[in-house]
Amino acid sequence: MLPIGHYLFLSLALFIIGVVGVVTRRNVIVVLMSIELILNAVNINLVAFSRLYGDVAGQVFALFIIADAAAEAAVGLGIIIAFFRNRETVLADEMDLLKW
Amino acid sequence: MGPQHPSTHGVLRVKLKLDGERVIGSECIIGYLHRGVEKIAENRTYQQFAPYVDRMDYVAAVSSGLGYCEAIEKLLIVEAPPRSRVIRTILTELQRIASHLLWLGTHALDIGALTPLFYCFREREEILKIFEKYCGARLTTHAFRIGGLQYEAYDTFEKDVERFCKDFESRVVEYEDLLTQNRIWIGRTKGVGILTAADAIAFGVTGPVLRASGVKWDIRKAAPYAAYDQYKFEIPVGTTGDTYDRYLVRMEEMRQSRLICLQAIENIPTGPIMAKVGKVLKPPPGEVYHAIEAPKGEIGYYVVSDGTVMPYRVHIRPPSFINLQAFDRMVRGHLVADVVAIIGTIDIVLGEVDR
Amino acid sequence: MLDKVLFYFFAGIALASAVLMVTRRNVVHSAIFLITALLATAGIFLQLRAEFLFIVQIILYVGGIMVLFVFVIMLVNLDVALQQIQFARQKWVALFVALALAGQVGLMFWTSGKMPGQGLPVLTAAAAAKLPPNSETVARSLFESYLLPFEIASVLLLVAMIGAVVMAKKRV
Amino acid sequence: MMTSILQATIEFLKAFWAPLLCGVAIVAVLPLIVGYIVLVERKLMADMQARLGPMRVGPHGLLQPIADAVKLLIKEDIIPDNADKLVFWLAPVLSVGAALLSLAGLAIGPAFQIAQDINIGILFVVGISAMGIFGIVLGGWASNSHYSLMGALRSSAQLVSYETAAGMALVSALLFTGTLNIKSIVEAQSKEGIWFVMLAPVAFFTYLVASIAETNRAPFDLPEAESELVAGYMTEFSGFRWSLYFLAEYANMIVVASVATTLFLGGWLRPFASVRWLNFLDFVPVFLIVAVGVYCVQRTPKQPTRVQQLFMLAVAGLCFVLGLVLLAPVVLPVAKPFYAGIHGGFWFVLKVSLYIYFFMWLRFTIPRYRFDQLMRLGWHFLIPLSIVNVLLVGVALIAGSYLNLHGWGLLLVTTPAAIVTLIVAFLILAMEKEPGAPQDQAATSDFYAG
Repeated sequence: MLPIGHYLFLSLALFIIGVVGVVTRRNVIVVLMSIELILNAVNINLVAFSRLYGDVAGQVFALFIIADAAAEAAVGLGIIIAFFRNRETVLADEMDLLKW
Repeated sequence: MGPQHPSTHGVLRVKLKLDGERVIGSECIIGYLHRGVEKIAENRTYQQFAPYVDRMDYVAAVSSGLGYCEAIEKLLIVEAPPRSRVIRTILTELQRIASHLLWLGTHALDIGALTPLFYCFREREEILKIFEKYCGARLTTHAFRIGGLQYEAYDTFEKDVERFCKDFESRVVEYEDLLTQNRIWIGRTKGVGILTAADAIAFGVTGPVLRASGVKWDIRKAAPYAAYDQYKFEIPVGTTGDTYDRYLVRMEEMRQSRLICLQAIENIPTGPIMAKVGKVLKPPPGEVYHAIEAPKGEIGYYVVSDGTVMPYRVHIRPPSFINLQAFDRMVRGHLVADVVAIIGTIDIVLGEVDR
Repeated sequence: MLDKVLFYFFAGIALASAVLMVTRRNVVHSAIFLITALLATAGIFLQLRAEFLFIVQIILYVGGIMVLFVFVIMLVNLDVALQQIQFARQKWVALFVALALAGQVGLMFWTSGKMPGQGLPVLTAAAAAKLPPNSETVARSLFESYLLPFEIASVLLLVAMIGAVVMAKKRV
Repeated sequence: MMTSILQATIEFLKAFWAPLLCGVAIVAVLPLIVGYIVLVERKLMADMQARLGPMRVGPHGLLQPIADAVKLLIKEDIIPDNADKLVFWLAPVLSVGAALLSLAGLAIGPAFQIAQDINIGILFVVGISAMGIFGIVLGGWASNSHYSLMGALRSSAQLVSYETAAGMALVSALLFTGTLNIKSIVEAQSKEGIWFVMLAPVAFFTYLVASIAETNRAPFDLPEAESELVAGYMTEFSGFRWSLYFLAEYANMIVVASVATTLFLGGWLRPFASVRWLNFLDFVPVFLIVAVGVYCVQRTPKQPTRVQQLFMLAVAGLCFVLGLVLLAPVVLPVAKPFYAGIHGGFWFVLKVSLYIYFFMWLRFTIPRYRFDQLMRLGWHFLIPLSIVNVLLVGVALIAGSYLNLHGWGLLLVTTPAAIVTLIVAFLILAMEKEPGAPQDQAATSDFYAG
């Protein structure tokens, strides 16, 4: 089918775009979305290798990563809502006080 | 909710103060349909003003006409002949059923049930046919004259009314099957828009809204007019005064009106239909207040005459306008979806509110 | 032959929408592009004969998490956020991080002496037919060899649910 | 170079001509089917409300859907100012795409399945139709009017919460089949000789209620029929865009109905398929179609104009031909192999239309839920009920396997499970009653307030 390198390159590219997104964007929601993208890049690698060695463990682990991403998104968005209700802003720069 | 809102019956603007979904306060802005009827009355003769009365509560035109004519008769100290009084009672009771049918249809539609609307309008059509055969008009009938009736009852009048009353009983059962036991209907109406008896009296609310709160007050029993003293009928009374009770009270009232019509048809006395009233009416100077039980509540006429052909002052006490004042109390603490149900349950007609 | 076409198609979409997601000013647009990126990765899972993961990705990731994201974007009124500048000035930091990562992977390939092209051929299309049905194998291994992680994942989800509820409760 | 591409495309086409053909058929035929479902709905509604419904276009309004479609295409679609162009265009496309795509996974007869037996069948259909939520949310957002945004949020909240209930109900049915592949689900039902609606009645009930809520219909159609939200997320869309949403809603209805039929009502199986002496049931489809034909013929003289009479005769002719087609496999030995395909198709379509009839019937009779009641029903009642049901059905299955019961025997075990679930349901309902009067009398009784 396809040499595994293709999948590696694809997941690397997605991973880099995710990291760039996390670093450059000020809006916390977009940062969270970029983290989702990074997790997705990891998943591609896992599934590619699980198909390479024919062992399904990779896919099971990818399943766990998706579950974890769901948990992380839920709590992250909960924090954003709570923060937005108090400070009316969603930008990372203005979250500079530990306690207000 | 703007004036041309689909669910406010006519042009009523309601400003709601919301906390999220809950209503904290409300303010009704009216006057979009104000035509200055009472000012016009001051330069119209007594007979000329009669058609204006129908245009106020266009849904129950016959009963507002009856109120006006009886008030002027009281002023003229003239007694309408027994035959016209009985026919007047029959027509007013039919109008009460028609008005309640329209209320039930639109109220159910607001809450989401599509079918009752068409069933109610099918029955209402029968009643309007009878009105048309009797006095030519369906809605703003101007059926009565001061001192009696203009037209003799057409020959199949008794048979039509009897046929209508006969199959109306099964129809009411039909509506009851659709709605009364319906869990969703109960869910949407039970405990919604509660008006306690004390509040009801304090707001001066009358009609089915008052009776649903548990106050047994109906002018047809308290001060019988036309031919109501000759017939036996009871006054349905609610307990908690919520939307569900008002629904039950109005359904029961429709049944009672049907009984009155049946009793009235048996013996319509023969005799003249018009009392001795001159072409030009010059009532002696003085004032009179006469109230009757319209479908929406107590409609009162306060007429002051200064001996000339035209009344000095005519003031009309519209039941919808006063029932509307209780709206704010009922809507407090409810959700936006209930506001629609509450507007429906007070059964207001904007023509009457704004005059 | 078909696999190559499919792979390049999905990979192209994934990369394009990922780039667009990061660069868009309007958060709703970037959310939509993230959805397309996720769908493209789901396509790649399908191309790798991992149907169960394909459908889990669609139901859970796109149907669940992204709905949550779009909900929160709607709740957070965006007209205020749009005016503010969206991009931090750390453009150079980002570039440096990206170069470092690319260099690292390049190093890995260079030392192992195998260019990505010569990697082991993964699977011929014909062989795919006799593959055991994917969802059964995933389920069997999930409940046999990975039962404990499965339970821990469910506890994790429970904790996350409680946390989100407490966090978003109206502190009135 | 060119030849290899050409050769690749031919090979691609050869391998996948069947699904492509079905796909084109779905996209072309579906709007027509949806149009006629809408006509049937309006006629039914009229009939229940003592009126006639659309009669003007074509005999008995039969051409009404075509007139509607043309009207919608010609109507000028307005885009609200400073609305988000990209999202405004994307939202309806997304929601229709999700609905049509999930139709691909369904199997009408044993032969007609577009995506040939993918082994995550039912999950594929449910997953893709869950994508429809984005169409609604983004549609509400794009038309940036406050009301439609609120409507969109409400309807997607409703969709998300009822999806869990529907998912759980499906899980308890899947316990019986063991696989997700649609074709093997129906085969499992024919092997067991009993439909799963009998084995897991509570699951069927929860799925029924959840699917009504999921397609925004009947008592749960709050988001677009709410009095002050006017038309919910659809308000700003007009013309063709609006008809896309409309198409998506009805396609979703078909999807939900066919999932229920495949899983609970035995897909394309004839009722009591495996019972030998009930074989005369095979003639029922023919009888039904011929009856419709006779009715049309009997009605033709009453038609006012010549053209309408001809039209009615044509419809009657069509029914008779269809009757023949249905009769052939049962009678002629030579057409035996087609039996499963044609009859299966007929039974499947019959069950789906009965399911949709129930949707319509509900819509006309009962009033609408308020939003908080709707959510309370979803979270407090349906989801716990379906979870408990999954538990109990699992326990019943284990007990069944110990006593190695099969087919009708399983009923011995599953009925007590259903009864226990119902007891739990009443418990939940009873618990619901105590907490306080629904409307707290917040206002103090000061007469001159506000």
